[in-house]
Amino acid sequence: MSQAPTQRINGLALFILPSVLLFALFFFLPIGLMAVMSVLTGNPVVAPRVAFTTRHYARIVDDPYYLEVIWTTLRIGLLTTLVALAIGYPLAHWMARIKSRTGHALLLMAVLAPMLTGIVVRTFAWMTLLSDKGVINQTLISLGLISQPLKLMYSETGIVVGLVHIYVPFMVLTLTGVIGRIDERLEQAAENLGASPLRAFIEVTLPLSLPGILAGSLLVFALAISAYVTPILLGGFQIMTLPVLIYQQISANFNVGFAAALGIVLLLISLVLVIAYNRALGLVSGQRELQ
Amino acid sequence: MMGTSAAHNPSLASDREAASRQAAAPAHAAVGPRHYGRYVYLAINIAILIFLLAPIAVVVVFALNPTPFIQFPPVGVSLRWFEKFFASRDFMHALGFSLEVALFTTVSATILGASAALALARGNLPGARLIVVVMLSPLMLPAILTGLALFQTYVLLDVGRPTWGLVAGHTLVTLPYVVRTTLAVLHNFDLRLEEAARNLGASPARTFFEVTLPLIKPGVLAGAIFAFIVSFDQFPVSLFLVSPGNETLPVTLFNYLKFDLDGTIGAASVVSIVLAFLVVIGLDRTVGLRSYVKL
Amino acid sequence: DDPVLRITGWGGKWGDVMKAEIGPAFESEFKCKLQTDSAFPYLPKLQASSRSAPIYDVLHTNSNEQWAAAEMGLVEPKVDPKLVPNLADVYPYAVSDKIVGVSIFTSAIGLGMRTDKGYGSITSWKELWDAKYNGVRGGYVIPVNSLGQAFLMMCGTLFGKGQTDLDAAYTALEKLKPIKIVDFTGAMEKMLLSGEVGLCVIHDSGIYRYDGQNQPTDFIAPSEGVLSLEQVLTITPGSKVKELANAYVNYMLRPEVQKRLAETVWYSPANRKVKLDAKYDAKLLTTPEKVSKLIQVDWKWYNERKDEIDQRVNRIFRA
Amino acid sequence: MSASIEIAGVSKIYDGGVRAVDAVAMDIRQGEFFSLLGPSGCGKTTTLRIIAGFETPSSGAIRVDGADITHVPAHKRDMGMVFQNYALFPHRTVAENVAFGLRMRGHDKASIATKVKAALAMVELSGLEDRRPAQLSGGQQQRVALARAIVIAPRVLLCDEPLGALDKKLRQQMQFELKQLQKKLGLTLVFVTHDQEEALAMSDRIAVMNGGRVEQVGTPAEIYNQPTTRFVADFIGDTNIFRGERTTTGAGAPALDVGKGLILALPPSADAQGAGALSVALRPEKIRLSPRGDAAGGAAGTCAHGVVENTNFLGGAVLYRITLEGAHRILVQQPNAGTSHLFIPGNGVTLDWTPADLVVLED
Amino acid sequence: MSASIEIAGVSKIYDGGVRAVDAVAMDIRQGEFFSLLGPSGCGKTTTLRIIAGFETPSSGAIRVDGADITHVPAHKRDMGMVFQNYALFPHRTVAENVAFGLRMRGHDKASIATKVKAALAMVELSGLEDRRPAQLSGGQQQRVALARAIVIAPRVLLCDEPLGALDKKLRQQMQFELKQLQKKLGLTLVFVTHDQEEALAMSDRIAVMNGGRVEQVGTPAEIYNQPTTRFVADFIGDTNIFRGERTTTGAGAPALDVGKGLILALPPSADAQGAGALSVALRPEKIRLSPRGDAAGGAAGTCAHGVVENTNFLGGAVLYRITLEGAHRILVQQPNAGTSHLFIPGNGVTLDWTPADLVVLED
Ligand SMILES: Nc1ncnc2c1ncn2[C@@H]1O[C@H](COP(=O)(O)OP(=O)(O)OP(=O)(O)O)[C@@H](O)[C@H]1O
Ligand SMILES: Nc1ncnc2c1ncn2[C@@H]1O[C@H](COP(=O)(O)OP(=O)(O)OP(=O)(O)O)[C@@H](O)[C@H]1O
Ligand SMILES: [Mg+2]
Ligand SMILES: [Mg+2]
Repeated sequence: MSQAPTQRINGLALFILPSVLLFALFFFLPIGLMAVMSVLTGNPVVAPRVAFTTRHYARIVDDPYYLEVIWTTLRIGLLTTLVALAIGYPLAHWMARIKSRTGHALLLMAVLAPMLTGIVVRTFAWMTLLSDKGVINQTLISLGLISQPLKLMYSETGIVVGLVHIYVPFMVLTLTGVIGRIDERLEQAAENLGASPLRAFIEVTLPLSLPGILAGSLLVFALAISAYVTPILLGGFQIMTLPVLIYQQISANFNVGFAAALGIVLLLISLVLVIAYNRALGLVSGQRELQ
Repeated sequence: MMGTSAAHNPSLASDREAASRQAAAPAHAAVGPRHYGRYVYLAINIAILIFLLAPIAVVVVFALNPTPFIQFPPVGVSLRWFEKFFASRDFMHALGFSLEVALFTTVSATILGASAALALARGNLPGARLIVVVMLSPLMLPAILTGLALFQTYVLLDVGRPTWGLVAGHTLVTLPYVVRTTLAVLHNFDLRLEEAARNLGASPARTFFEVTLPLIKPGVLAGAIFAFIVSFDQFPVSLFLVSPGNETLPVTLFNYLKFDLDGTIGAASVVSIVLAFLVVIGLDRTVGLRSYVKL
Repeated sequence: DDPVLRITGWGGKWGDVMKAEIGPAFESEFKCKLQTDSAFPYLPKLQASSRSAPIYDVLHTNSNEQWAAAEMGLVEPKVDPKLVPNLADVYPYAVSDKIVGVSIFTSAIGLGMRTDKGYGSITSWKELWDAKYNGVRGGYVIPVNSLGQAFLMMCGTLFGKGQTDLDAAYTALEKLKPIKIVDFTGAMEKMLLSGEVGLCVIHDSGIYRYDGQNQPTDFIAPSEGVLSLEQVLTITPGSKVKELANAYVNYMLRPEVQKRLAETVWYSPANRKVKLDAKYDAKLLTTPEKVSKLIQVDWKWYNERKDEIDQRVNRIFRA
Repeated sequence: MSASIEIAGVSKIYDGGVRAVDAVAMDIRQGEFFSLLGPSGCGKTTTLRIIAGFETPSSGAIRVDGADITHVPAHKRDMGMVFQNYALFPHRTVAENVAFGLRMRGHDKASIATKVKAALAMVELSGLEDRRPAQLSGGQQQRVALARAIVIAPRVLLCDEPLGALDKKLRQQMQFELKQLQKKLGLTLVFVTHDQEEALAMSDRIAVMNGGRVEQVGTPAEIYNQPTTRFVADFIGDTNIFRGERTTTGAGAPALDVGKGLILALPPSADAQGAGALSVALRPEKIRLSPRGDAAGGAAGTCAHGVVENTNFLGGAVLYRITLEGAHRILVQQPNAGTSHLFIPGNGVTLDWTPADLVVLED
Repeated sequence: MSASIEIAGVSKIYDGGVRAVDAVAMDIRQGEFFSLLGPSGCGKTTTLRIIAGFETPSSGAIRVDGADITHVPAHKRDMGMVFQNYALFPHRTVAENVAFGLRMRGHDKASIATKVKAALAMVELSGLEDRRPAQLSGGQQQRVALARAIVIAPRVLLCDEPLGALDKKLRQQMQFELKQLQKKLGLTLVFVTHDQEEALAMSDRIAVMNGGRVEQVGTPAEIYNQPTTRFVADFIGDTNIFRGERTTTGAGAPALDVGKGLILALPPSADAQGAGALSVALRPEKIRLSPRGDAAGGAAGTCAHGVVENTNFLGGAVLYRITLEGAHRILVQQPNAGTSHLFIPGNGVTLDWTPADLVVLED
């Protein structure tokens, strides 16, 4: 275990500078620009006559529709994260503990394959599987298990399935590294003290892999709430999320100010959530130093 | 003969060890002590693998199926979409360009991200936890907005749409992966190993490369793999930042698919997968992906 | 150095032909370089760039976006016939008051159907509301797709007092559920081909391009008329190569260019003088009579209400 | 309550082909304090891990009270274990670590608290309940590991060098507590140690291992006084081992000619018959040392003269390395009976011993 | 080559407020074998880590050859260290672990290979070069850690219980090698051990620590024979400590009345003056034991009678717990001079000792 380091800033802190520079130039500056545009009537870069306005934010706050959309977005994000964690963990565990090197490489490929298919193509593949005439429904119908196709697509379920599929590799790979480094003797000690393998897992492996869970779920959550291709294709615009709205605003309504306002709201809410999650996990696990 | 209290004969010990090393291949008992749980465990994992791979199978079928749309059951096998993909100069150019961008992105994101993680985990920076969260922001903002914002900035700075601008944009959206995955393995790192290295005369830099890096490699590597794939697959940011004639593969594919939704994009996916598999195998042979060492 | 003309353009077959033949021919004739941005969406990028130094000289998009662009002063509302002589040969709709710039091609938005499901003969848009298509009905996303927006206006005509009768349109849309909604224009033809939908809103090009492949699909031009989906060119006011830009617009209206592209992607040419091969001529809108069935949407009116409409339909189609 | 353990021809070959345990067969009786003793790397930990169920033997079986448990999962064996590297849960406090096994057994909170408190008091760690393992010294960690294993009062307790990181005082105290506990609960205790004194002092029986094999199993006195193999004699305590040809003393008694002029009278127990080479062991403390020229002298084959070469102060005793006249080197241990009785290097000395203290070894 | 180390009033308070090292001041001389001895948790490891530069002292300074190095980074101190938990690099083979320090010093490949080979041979690990630490037994790991530290021939070698996981035989051999190496290179060696015998046998000087403080610094003989405090007397080896009031024997010699009828003649060195309470120590092996009724008897204050209560077989010696007639309990150690000379519980015995062997303690 790492010991609590002495509390002075040390030279290593300097290593953050390149990233800070990158963020300053390529994130804070651009997003700052967007934030400015979200409180202006037009684009100050191209149109000189713009005025301050709060109408974009007012629009979000005044119309419950947008709050509903925000909630849908977060709900999909949370659900995706939970499911990705639930199915990513066993796989990550297997990968971390598999003995054979070839087996490990094969698993790695299997996990990487979905990431490499390309987001659009992958989603189309899901459409093929989930649609009414898709593989799953047709198989079930031909087996006589159902008579009407299940509504797998154009629903939150469909979106979550699609998102989980895309993002579960992030969960798996993040977790694998962490689980792989947990001393197996700790699990053995737990079993020796009478914990079933499952219990030993819950009592020892799980808490010790919290940093991985944290990292993985934050990645997946962040990705899921900002995804728009999958919700568009699998939700068929029947499920509206903030990114989809933003996409609409940018590409079809050309209302950058409003898109920016939506983006900033999404960002702020997510930041708050993430910080809260961090805290909660830290508290639950008693590992305050968790990052 | 005589002998006083020597320790046990060393040559004897090593002979025995040598002999045992040559001993027959380990006759492994197939069944571990926990077989029931084992089956459940395997079953769950295999189900998950099926979930992960089913859509890939569809894509492969799509790529091999001669009809220009996804059809089940497939009507035949043809390589026409592959031919089309490889024959297209646009696709080939885009593929090359994407690889190039992804490569640069991976390198920059990995270096920047891993050092940032190190600084955050070890630098005793005030507010490190907040910084860590903020560094996740580029992922939480819909990338289309990030892309537009970057585009707007480049216009403002009058730099046009240079390749480095694209790489910078990609680095921005891939950096969080590297930071997170690296942080995750830096947690629980046994600092005494670094102390041992320092004690043996390794400078802090040397210690980092000789001990810290190899041990956090799984995290950094996972981050690098993410960076590469995310950059290679990056679409919304690229959309705004690619310049005419220098389009990345996803942009080209997307534009293609808006008009011709045929097996070519399936073929492109299959090619990407195979390509990445080669990279994975290569990495496994050289760096060894299974690098987390039992402590 | 040769001057550079920065345009936007589609991908797919269109892009192939542009890149392989039509573009290079233009470049050599006018001693310039064509720089085609094919990374959609174009308008936000144009919007972000300065008016005096726009990133495009010629903007090619669908009509509704051109209206938005013109509203924002990003493009010139009209093309000067003096600088574009071929304008004299286009059908009136291509330069009508419903059009900004000039439409160089049009496809007809009507209904697409599976011919193997025994749906019988369909003649009216209203057929789409028949309950027997529940589960196999297809339409476009209204907020982001021109076809969807045009269809919404059609609903007003079909069930209300006219295009602008939004309330009637909303009611009609409400009754259209369940419906499968797609985003890309090209996605619907795949849904139809794979049988995922049986009857859907679609443009003729999306059906005709499978001509000769024995697909069980057909395009229906409903009796109430077809909606027009225009490919519009405009010139940006800040362009530094206006002359070349006009020359390009003029070039795209040339009969031989029109014929080549029309036969590639099954778009109806805007130039009256184009003579297509028989198989294309038979299906595309190549005569004044056929053209007269085209219904043009008042995009200016629509765009003014776009936010309101979007909110409404987003709610209607929420699952 | 406790159980007997039968290790039936168990071998373990690790992945790399290392044969860590080689056809080990031994019976550990119910309620017995059984020690595994042997040099580093001889397979003690591996044997213990096989008993605990963390390694599957490559061949052979483990039986507890006659029932084959070779494939019974670890958590169903009810065997406590103190790991050589402690394996403390880093994310839990000292108290939580100790409470773990009780929680797994579903004890109620109050009884857990009481037992944890008692166990920590026993290992002298009261007051450190809320520390994390990383905040403890090495010896403190080891005691937490010990407390964690004993608090559950398992029917079998496996200890892998459980006291190795403790100072002598504390170790003696823990030995005492462990022994008390074992008696009280009738525990079967399998104890791995590298400390021969500890094994000798505490065990009912000891198995001496070497290179994965068991060399000898016996009571401490048997192991110490009647080692059967050269390895055991050499390994347990300091010893002088001589190898030579059978002969007879001037008096006609059987003796061993170990060369360089040294003849050793064989013990009466030794097989008088038989010829050829033989090894014998003589413990350093069984030899008496007196200043050269002092009385003694002794019978042929029971004494020798030499010069002190080296003195090693061991606290309670002094170990002398003596070169005999014939150039044999021999260890002699004498109690530290005060500075006045010390020999220093260079002193001439006379050694004498009783033939009965010579032990004949199998080779 | 080697260096002297001055530890000047060093304290270390850990984050939780634990005062692990408390105003420790001592000078370690150049080329000296210096041991830190003390109970578990007394601050030995912390002291070593401060010397090595892994902990910044909360106060005080460390000087090497007179130069203040308190804030010199660890890698510039040229001090080898054997960590208590080994801290082997898990991702490197045994050979690579050992080669590490040499590589850092820019040695060429051939010389690294030679040195690594020699170091591994010294710790008896030849043949295991290509294993990973996880594939080694505990003792093997410890030896790799030792080899890794000594192969670089640092000017100062810090060893934190470097032989704790080794069996006695191997430990003695390693002790010998270490001592040889230290002499050859003139190393300054700071050695943490919990094994008093080891400290006594190997050290030039020993510092006995307790609760973060240094109790006594001295040569092994001083520490053993003239402990200055009760803690040291009690901690080093077994001992009998008596506390009583000054008095005189019948013969008029100064003596101590420890109650229950037992009077101890004080050693001539003891301050005859002064009254009041006093503590004295008497080592078990300084007491002679004879069957009750045998000759002896001895002068007043130098003998007592009792009954054997408990016998502890230690291999080379036997430890008796004896209850004196006055109900004092006392430890006596006798050499294991063969079964015939053993006393068993219940035997009546007579004890006698020399007053000079009594040590007067500071409290
Ligand atoms: N990181 C820490 N935080 C708080 N207390 C600590 C920490 N590390 C050690 N301690 C405490 O400091 C004291 C001294 O510890 P140290 O490791 O120096 O002991 P030691 O003499 O080496 O003991 P041992 O022989 O058991 O290894 C102990 O009481 C220990 O509990
Ligand atoms: N995972 C492993 N892979 C290969 N060899 C191993 C492994 N673990 C242990 N060994 C080898 O098996 C042999 C027995 O190891 P074991 O740990 O049982 O020894 P031990 O008797 O406990 O030694 P020590 O007293 O040093 O702890 C050793 O030679 C060791 O190197
Ligand atoms: Mg071991
Ligand atoms: Mg310590």
